[in-house]
Amino acid sequence: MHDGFDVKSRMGESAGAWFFKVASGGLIILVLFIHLVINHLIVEGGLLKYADVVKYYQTWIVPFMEVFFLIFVVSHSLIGLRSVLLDLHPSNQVLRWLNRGLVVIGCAAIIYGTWLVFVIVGRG
Amino acid sequence: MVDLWHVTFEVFRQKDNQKSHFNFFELDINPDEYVLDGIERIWAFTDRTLVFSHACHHSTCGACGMLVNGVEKLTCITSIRDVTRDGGKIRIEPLRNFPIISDLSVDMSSLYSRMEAVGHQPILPIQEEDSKGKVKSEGDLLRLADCIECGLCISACPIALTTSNYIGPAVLAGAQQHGELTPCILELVNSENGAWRCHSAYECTEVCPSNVDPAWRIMELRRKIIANRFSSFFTRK
Amino acid sequence: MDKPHVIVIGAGFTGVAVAYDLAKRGMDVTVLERGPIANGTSGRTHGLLHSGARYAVDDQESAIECIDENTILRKIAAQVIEPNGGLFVGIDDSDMNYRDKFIEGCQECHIPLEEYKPEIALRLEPELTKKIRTAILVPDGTFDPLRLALAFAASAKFHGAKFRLFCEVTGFLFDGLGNVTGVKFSDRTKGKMEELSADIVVSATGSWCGEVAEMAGDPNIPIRPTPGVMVTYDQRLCQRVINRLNEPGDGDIIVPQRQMITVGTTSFEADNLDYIPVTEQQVNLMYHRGCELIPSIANTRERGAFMASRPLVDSGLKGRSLARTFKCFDHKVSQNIDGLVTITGGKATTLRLMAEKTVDLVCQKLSFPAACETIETPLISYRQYFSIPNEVN
Amino acid sequence: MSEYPQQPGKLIKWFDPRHRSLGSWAFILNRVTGLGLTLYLFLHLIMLGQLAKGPDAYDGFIALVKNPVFLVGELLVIAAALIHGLNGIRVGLTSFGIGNSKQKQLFIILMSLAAVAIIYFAFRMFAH
Repeated sequence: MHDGFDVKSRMGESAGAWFFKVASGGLIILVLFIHLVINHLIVEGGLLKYADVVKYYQTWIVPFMEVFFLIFVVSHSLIGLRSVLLDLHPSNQVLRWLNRGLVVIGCAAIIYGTWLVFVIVGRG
Repeated sequence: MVDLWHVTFEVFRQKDNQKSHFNFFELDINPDEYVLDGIERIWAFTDRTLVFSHACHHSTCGACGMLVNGVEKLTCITSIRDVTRDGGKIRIEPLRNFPIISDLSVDMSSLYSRMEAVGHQPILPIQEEDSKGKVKSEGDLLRLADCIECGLCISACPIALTTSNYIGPAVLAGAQQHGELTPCILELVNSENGAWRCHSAYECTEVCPSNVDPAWRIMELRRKIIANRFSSFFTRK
Repeated sequence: MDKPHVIVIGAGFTGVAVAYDLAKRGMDVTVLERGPIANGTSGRTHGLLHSGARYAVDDQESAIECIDENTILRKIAAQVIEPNGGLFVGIDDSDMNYRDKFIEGCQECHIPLEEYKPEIALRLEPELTKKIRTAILVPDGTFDPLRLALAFAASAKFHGAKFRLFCEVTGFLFDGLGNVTGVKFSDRTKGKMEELSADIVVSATGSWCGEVAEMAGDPNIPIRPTPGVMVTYDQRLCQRVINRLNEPGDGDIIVPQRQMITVGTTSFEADNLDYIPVTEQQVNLMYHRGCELIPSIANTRERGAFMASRPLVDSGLKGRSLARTFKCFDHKVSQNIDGLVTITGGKATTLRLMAEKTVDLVCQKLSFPAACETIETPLISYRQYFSIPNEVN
Repeated sequence: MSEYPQQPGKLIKWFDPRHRSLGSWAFILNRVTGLGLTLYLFLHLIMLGQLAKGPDAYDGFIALVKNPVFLVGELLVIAAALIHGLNGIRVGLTSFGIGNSKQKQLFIILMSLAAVAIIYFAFRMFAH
C-alpha cells in the first residue's frame, strides 16, 4: 500500500450505479409527491380502509405506478446501502457475497411487491 | 508593544508507534503570530524532540497542515487570535487519515504518488478555469497551480475516514485540473475508489486553504466521466 | 575501489543540490536533516528566481552567477518555476538617477533587458502605481521553494541518495588526530541516538554552519546570519516580479506566486536563529513599501508574515553590502581538520552551482575522478521524492 | 512508521459532527435517514402482506397503528423521507454542476422546507 493505489477491478462503486441512484432518486421524489397529493388532498382522510385501498387500485394507472415506484425505491435503497457498506472497504470475497445478497433481496422484494399489487387488483 | 496572550498548547505526541499522549506547553505569545510560530517556539525553546512539518511559512508549500482545535488548518496562516483567546488553549493534532511519522508529522507519500498518477499540473497557464469562472487571459504567462498538496481535504473527508483506498478529493481535483481523461487516469478516477465515492459532504472545499474548491472539481470530473462514457458507448462497434 | 560514502548535513537548497550532484557522480550519499525538507531558510524564501539584475550594480560576481543559473534552472526545473520575468520600476528622481547605472550593470553582466514606457508597463501590469516613470523587464521568475528542493531531492534519490529526515546531528566522530570520520545524530522520530561514519562530511547548514563547524572544532567560519521579513497578501496583483529600480533596500520587491503576492524584505542581525519573531513594525514597513509599487495592496487581506535568515558570508562589511556570493570551506586548510567541508552563503538561484563547486572539492579531496553533469539533465518530478523507496542502511 | 489509520471501525466517526461544517450535517442526515428508510421499506413491505390476508386482518392492523406510539413512528418516517428527499435534490443538483457554490444556502433552504412540512404533518396527525 506504499504507493496508495488499488486498481484491482471489481464490482464496486461505478458510474452506472451512481447515475441510476441519482435518476431513481429524482423519480421517487416525483412519484412520492403524486402519491401524497392523492392520498392526503384528493382522498379525504387518507387510504386507511381495506375497501378504499382496493378501490384505489382499480384505476388502471395506479398498479403500474406502484410497481415502478417499488422497483425504484428498492433499487435506490439497496444501491445506497451498498455505497455505505463499500465505504467500509469490504474484501473481494465479502463484496462478492454482498453483491449477490443484495441482488437476491432486491429481486425478492420486487417480486413479492408486484405479486401483492396484483392480488389487491384481483380483489376488486 | 502588543499585549502578549497566555496560551496553553495541547500537543499530540507519539514516537515510534508507542502509545500517544498530549503534552501541555504554556506560552506567552503575541496573538498576531501564527499557530505554526507557536509550535516552532516550543521546539526552539522548550522541547527539541517535537517533530512537525513545515517549510515555506506562507501557504505555498502545504507542509504544515494540522488539526487545530479539531479543524484542519494550514498552521502557517492561522493566527493565534483566530483560534483561541487570552488564557485559552489550542489543541494541536496531526492530520487524520494519514500514517503518523512522529508527533505532528504525517506521511503524505500516497497523496503525492496519486497526484503524480493523475497528472496534476504543478505549473499552468494563468488563464485557468476554477469554480468562480475563468480568470482573464494573460498571453503565454504561467503560474503555479492552486493545489499545494497539503492533504487537508483528505483529512477532513468522511469517506477517507474508513478506507485508505479512496483516492481522495485533492487527487480527483488534480485529475479534473489535468483536463484530459487518458485511459490510465480514467481507470483511476472512474474506479470504485474514484469519483463515485464522494458523498457530497463538502468538507474538502470547506477546509481547502488554497482556492482549489475540490468538491466542485469532483462534480465537474463526474460530468466529464459520464460524458466520456456516453460517447465511448456510442462510438464503440 | 568502493564507492566513497559522503554525509550531507542539511536538506535545504544547498544540501539537496549537493546530494544530487554527489549521487549523480556516483558516490554513496546520506543526507541528514534535523527537520523536514527545506524547513529553515530555504523554505522561507519569497521564491524569487533572480535574474541577477538586483546585484548588477553592486555585486557583479553574484549577478553573473545568478543569470547563468537562472537560465539553467529554467531548463532543468521548469516544473516549479513561473518564468514570467520581472520589472524594475522607477517612480521618483532617485530611481531615475539609478537607471543608467542599472542598465550599464546589467549589460556588463549580460543580463538581457527591455525598457518600457509607463503606458506599456501599465498595460502589462495594470495594478502598478500610476506614478511609474519607467519599467525595465529582466528575466526574473518565481519558484515554489519546497518543490524546488523536492525536485533536487527526488533526483538525488533516483541516483541512490538516502534521506534521513528529523535526524539532528549532535556531534562528530573523530580519528585520533582531530579529523572528522562521521557524525553522531539523534533520530527525533524515535528519540534514539545513532552514529554513521563517512569518508567525508559536507555541512550544508547555511546560517547554522558556524554552530556545526564549532562542533568539529573550527569556531572561525565567517558567517553572518541576516534575517529578513516577508509579508504575503491574498491576491495575485501582478503577473511578473516587481522590483524597485534603486539600490537594494527594505521592501523593494514584490513576488507573485499562485494566487498571492509576497512583499520583501528587510535586513538585520539576530541572536537566536532557531526562532526569530516577526514584529508588527516590520510588517507595517513591508505594507507601506509594497503600496508604493502596487497601491491596491491596501485593499487586500494580509495572509501571512514570516522570517528567514540569509546566510551571508562576512567580508568585514555590514547588512546589504555583505557579498551575496557563496563560499566553500575546506577545514583542512583553515584548521587542519580533514574530512569536513562547509558550503554556505549564496542564494537559492545559485544552488546548483554551489553544489557543483562543493562536489568538485569533495572529488578532489577523495581523488575521485568524476565531472559534474547537472547542467543538462532536467530534474525528475518532485513528487517522485515520495515514490522512490529510501532503503535506510 | 505507523500504518494507515483508516479502519472500518471508524464508521462511528461518520456520525460525529463536532468541528465539522454544514456539509457534514447533510452527509450525516442523509446517511442516517437513508439507512432508516431502507429498514422501514422492508418492514412496510412485510406489513402490507396483511392486505393479502383480506379485509379483517388489514383493518385490524390499521386500528393498531392508530395508537400514538405508531403515530410517532410514522411521523419519523415522514420526517426521514422529507429530509432524505430534499437533501437528495441538493445532491442531485450539485452533482450535475448546479449550485455548487451555493450548496450551503441550498441546504438551509431545503431543510427549512423539510422542517415546515414536518411540523405541518405533525399537527395534522395529532389533531385527529
